[in-house]
Amino acid sequence: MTKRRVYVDNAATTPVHPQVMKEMLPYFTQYYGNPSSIHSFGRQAKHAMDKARERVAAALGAATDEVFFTGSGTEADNWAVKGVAFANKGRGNHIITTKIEHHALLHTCQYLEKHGFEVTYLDVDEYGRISLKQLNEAIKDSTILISIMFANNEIGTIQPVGEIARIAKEKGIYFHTDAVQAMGNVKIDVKEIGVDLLSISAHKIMGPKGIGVLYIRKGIRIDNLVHGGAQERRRRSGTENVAAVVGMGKAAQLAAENLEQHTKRMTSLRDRLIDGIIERIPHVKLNGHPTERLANNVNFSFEFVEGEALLLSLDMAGIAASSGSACTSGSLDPSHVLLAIGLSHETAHGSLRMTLGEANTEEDIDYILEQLPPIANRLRELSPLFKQCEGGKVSV
Amino acid sequence: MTKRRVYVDNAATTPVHPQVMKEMLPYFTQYYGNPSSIHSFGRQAKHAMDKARERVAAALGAATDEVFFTGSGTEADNWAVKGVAFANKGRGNHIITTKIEHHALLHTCQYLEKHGFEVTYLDVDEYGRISLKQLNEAIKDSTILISIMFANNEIGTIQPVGEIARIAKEKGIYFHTDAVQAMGNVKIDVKEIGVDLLSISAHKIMGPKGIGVLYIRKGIRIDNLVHGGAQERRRRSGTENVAAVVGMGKAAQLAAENLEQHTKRMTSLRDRLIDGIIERIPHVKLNGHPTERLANNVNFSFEFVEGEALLLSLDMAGIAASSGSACTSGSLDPSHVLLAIGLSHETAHGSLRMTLGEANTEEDIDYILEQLPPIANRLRELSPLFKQCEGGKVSV
Amino acid sequence: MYNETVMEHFTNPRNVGEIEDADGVGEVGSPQCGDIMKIFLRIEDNIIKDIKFKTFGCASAIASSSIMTEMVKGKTIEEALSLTNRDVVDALGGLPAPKVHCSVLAEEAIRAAIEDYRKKSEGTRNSG
Amino acid sequence: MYNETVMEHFTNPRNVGEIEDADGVGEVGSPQCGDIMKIFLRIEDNIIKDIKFKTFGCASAIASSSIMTEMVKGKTIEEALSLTNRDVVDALGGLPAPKVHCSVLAEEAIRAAIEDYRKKSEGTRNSG
Ligand SMILES: Cc1ncc(COP(=O)(O)O)c(C=O)c1O
Ligand SMILES: Cc1ncc(COP(=O)(O)O)c(C=O)c1O
Repeated sequence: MTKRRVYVDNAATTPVHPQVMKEMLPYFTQYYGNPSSIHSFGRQAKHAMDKARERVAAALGAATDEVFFTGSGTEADNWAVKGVAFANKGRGNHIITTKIEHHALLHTCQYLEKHGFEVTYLDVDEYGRISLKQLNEAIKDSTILISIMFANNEIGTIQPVGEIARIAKEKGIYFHTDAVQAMGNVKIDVKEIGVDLLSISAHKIMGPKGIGVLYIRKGIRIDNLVHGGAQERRRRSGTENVAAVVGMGKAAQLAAENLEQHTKRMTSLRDRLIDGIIERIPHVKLNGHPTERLANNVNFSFEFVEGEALLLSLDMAGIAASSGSACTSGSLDPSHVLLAIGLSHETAHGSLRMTLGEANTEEDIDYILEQLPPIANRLRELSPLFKQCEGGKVSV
Repeated sequence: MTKRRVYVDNAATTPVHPQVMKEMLPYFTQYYGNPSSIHSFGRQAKHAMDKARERVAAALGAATDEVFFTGSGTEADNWAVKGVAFANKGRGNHIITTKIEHHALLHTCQYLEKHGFEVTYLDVDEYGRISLKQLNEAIKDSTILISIMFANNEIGTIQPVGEIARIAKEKGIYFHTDAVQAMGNVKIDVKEIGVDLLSISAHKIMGPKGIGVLYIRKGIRIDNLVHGGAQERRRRSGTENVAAVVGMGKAAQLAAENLEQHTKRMTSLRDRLIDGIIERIPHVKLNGHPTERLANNVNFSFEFVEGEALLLSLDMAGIAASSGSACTSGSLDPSHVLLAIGLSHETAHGSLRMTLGEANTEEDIDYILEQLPPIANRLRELSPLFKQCEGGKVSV
Repeated sequence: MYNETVMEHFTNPRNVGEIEDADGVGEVGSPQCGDIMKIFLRIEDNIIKDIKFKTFGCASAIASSSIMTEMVKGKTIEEALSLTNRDVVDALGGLPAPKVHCSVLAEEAIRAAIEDYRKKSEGTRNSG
Repeated sequence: MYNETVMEHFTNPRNVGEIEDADGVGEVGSPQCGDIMKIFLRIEDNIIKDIKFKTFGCASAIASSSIMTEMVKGKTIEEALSLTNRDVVDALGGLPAPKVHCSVLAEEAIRAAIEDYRKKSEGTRNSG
């Protein structure tokens, strides 16, 4: 009997969609030309790039010349923030972001703080939402950039990006949003939102790893991050990663086309999982917003147990989940996002994130609901923080 | 009859080697985990990364913890130069490089000049070699970095990197070399050379596009270029591009293993092509060094004709070549490298680069030698710069 | 990430539980750090007759607790005190670098429990 | 990169060559810029009876030269002077943005040749 394997870590990364793979494949060994070359091999590659750029533009509601391919979501975030900061430092040195951004944003901001910039990190409420009032109050004459993520990678909370964009526009401040997790799970139309810069990453939407996109609204003043050849209209250098660009194009197209159907299915699976856990396991707390949350995000704190132990036990049962962001699960610190929504250190340590994807089924959910309670129970019995009362009732 | 297609633009990019492709493939759809995840999907990916890193380390003579994966050769170059510059600006602000570097280096240096750094661009002789004497004279107390390419991408000239490393070491200055074109064509052993930082790119050695490596000798002070998650031992953030990393590992292994046999074959094809052109076509000039040149590089100037017209005509005959670097062929300026070796503008405009690869055969060379003379002849007849004498003899 | 020995001790930890009226109890770590180890000792004639643990923490913390209890069970107090975190790591066949502190916690936990026993028995001696 | 019309004119350029003792010769561009266009005119009764060109330059320079010679052949001098680079681009069915300067060169070349013809014929008139 092969063990069941249930992958519910789709916020960390996703498998490449078969249709995406199929379109990428010829660009490794057959149409391998460099798009900058003028011969037929190069023109084939260039043509594929153009088509992919059109698809991404269509998926985001952008113009094709506002779409710039990067080497990752992280690079898109770095570029947006450093590029705007350095290009506009004549106008001011103040940046506003939040305490719950991805490290790609936070560590970039910390780096800028070392180079003469001032950064305000907005608080969030217990559900992970920023306060528009606090945002308004944080704005100064020297504010040149607001960067607030569209949806959080750990707890799935969605921010009011449209209203943030309005505030930013009113004050003449650039607004960037990290939409890496939102893409595919929320409708994104850059013009409707009114955002100036927006980052996405292919590997979160069944595209390949190592390719991102930065949407840059026409007219934005931004420095380059990676200097060199004339690729991406002289704004992002390096031989184009044609196969990955093709993959990003197809993945973005599928994400936009399937959005409604996908989120409907994810929401139903998500709620089955959330309800099932609350029913079966005492002393759990749903992290994130009850309604303004990504359709595929489930994040619980399990009191008295530590997340890694939970993860490894689930892994032995074939269930791949995460404890906080993919990037923090290797670290020892509890997630900055969970602390920002007010969890105690020990509760933050006991968090479990399950992020659903295309491949998941109701059977997967039921399997998790069958495996998870005894695992939580065993670890709680090992825990000195937890005492089981004799009558089978649970107390602390 | 299908037209013969002869790809001789391997310095622009190469097809992915079937063995490389085979090893990469499972990491898109099967072993798709995020290497930072601790579950089995993540561990599979992590394991693949480790193996690839060992292969690259072995191919370069480096330790595994001196190998850092980047999103391209361009990013590796940007990181090396900006990272060392910003991390060591307390010690000095002077950088030495050459006039014939790739744009990834040159534009990075120009960017640094805008940010308070001073850059010396060394001349090269008519063959494209720097003078060690001039290098020595250029060194000042404020010099913190020497960055000189291992081998040039346009004319294939190889620099005396070992001697440059000795000079740098003597003066306590970091030495970086862009070995993107050297890899696979020249033996590279970072310890033997004594280099501090070295860049390579997979797509030049039959690996995938969008993946590079920066070798950073242990103990080098260098800032990050891309900030975010804890990947690459906290030095280069972004979800690891596992499939591409696996591809880079295999490509580097093959490049190192097949080096001797490969360069022997390339040299023989190269010399057949060089000799054949000189025999068949008057008024041509071989650009680059007669002996200290990459085994796969052929670069000629054809007097009286313009490079793009030559390229397009060859392309119509199924031959894919280049006129200068892949990055400049889209531009209107004549190659900075050809000007640096002293060519006039019009001679620089008439340059043709053919860079051989694994797939090329003697039949390919003979096909080129058959197609090229009438093409050059036709364009010369179109050219007001060229007058054919009646006796069939050629004069200007 | 973890070797088989670690995973085996994590999956089937030895000596889990509490000892009522233990002769010595030690608790180290803190919930903030994500690790708490609590050790219960039954000591007779200077020998660790029984030992139990409860641990809140990651797999390596649980495995370190488990193997440590096996290593000191039946040993004299002095032998138990000579146990170092290196011994724990070695017995586990190695731990990933960022997890070595779990073995330190195991060393500290047994020391804390023995100290508690000594304090208690001094108290007994003094009052007896 | 180039459309079929451009490629066709590049591959089979019309009116290549020189005219001995031409009535007007115009040369524009420079080798530094990578483009030189040289136009030879035979003019009778204010009409361009024959035209030839030689061009050193890229495919679009050659195609622009070729199509321009076709467009002005048989036309009056005034008609030829009214030709703009836009007309050349349109006749070619479009050129990539960085190549539009080639069509400008074609416009300048025919103007230069006509100017040379006028100067020469003035000279002839004056001396005749
Ligand atoms: C010498 C040299 N350096 C750097 C690069 C840039 O590498 P990549 O295309 O991977 O960004 C290239 C190729 O484009 C090159 O030839
Ligand atoms: C919200 C968010 N931003 C940025 C990133 C970084 O994207 P990438 O892994 O493509 O660098 C991630 C994922 O890691 C993310 O979840």
